[in-house]
Amino acid sequence: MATVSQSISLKVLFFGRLKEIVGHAEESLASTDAATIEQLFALYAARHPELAKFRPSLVASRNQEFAAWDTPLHTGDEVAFLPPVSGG
Amino acid sequence: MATVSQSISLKVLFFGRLKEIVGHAEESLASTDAATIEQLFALYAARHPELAKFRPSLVASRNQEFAAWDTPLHTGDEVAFLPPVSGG
Amino acid sequence: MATPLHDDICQLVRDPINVAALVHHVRAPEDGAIFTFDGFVRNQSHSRATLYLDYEAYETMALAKMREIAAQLHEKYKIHRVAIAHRLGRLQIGETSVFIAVSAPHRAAAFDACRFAIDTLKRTVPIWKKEYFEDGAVWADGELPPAPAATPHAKPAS
Amino acid sequence: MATPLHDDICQLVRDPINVAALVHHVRAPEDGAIFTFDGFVRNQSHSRATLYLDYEAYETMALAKMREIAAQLHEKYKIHRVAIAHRLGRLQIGETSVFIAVSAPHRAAAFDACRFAIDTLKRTVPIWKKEYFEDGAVWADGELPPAPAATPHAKPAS
Repeated sequence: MATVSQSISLKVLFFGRLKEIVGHAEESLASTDAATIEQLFALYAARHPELAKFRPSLVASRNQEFAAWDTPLHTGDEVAFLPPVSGG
Repeated sequence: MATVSQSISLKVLFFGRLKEIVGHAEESLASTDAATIEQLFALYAARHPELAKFRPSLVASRNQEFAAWDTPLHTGDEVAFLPPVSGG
Repeated sequence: MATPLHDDICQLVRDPINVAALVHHVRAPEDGAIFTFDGFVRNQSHSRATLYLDYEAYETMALAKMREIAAQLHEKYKIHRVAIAHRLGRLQIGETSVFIAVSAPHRAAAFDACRFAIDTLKRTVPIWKKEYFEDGAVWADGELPPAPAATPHAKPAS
Repeated sequence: MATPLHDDICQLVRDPINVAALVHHVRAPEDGAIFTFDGFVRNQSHSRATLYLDYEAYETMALAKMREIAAQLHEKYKIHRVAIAHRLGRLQIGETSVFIAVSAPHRAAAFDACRFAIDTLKRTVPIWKKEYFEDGAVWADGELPPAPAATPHAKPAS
């Protein structure tokens, strides 16, 4: 069953070493190619190839809750890519 | 084998409810009938019958170390009878 | 996000953590026990002399996760109040980065809750530490928070 | 009695315990973690409203036992410093009766040591608490310290 791709607006956040690779902490994105968190990450990994190697050691969040990589995205969502946490 | 009983001088301490029964915290005692801590306690239980019922819920110390009831006593020893502790 | 049903404190701060105020907050006449955890900057890491640390957080999510921890403590343990504070920005050797205080009528609950709080914070709260040494800086090794493996009812991606 | 090999504090005091000074004492740049336990007077006991408490101790032995606990902590756990203080005399609701602080490079050791210290203190240190209520006073239920059952080489009593 074919899905009509619609452009969705997202807020995307990067922390720790990911922020250093991407060059900034936060951006707004409108895309037709980010139906899931995994697809969104792939967009950034295409732009910043160094990101790809961190994929196994990241978790993602959607609207400030940890989220599976196959989580569908909707316009207005806030998505973050989170390296291993080291607070405390 | 008969032992010649010698008088020994002891310092004897009472704490908590024992102090209230005996009427004071500390006394010096010279006795020929206190070869062990158990015997020393028996002397006080004879004087203060109410003490006897606390015997199962006491521990004793000799020179500030917990000691078995059959511990032999020597002149100069400091013996204390200790109710269940409730510090903290 | 957990609703604050209890009179707890969860905070991210950029100035020194006011440890005395946090203990004072959790301390009440119906309690008898408080455990606290004070995590502060060590002068070395893996045998390299530390100069200072920078902490950053995903602030809104970090606060939400700290409040979730406080709520979990009340569900799991018979405690009275919780205070959790984490500092962000640059910290010098000896400065407190995280402080947790838990009060309870009896010590066992306060003790278990305090440990659960710091262990869970270190595993799940999105905060990151960069360690600065004479010869460079590194992001500290951390723990990967547990995240759902797959969305329960995810539609297959087209 | 344990010799104080380490820079620990063990004290019995009649004035309010100086909690800040004890924490300051154990806190050093090579550490990263401090757990503290603050035990204070609850406003009730077994649902009776408490007025105040009196603590008494076999002082010389209590101090020796507190120093033994500190020495044991160093044997059992990778900790840095220990401070243990117990107050004696009359204490009002909310006043600290016992305070323990343990520092360590890593939190697990400090945590286990702090718990061992308070659990062992409550079981083995000769201190007694009398609780005063509107309608009377009672010696608190306590724990019987473990004592040797028999002297290893005791001569039979004559």
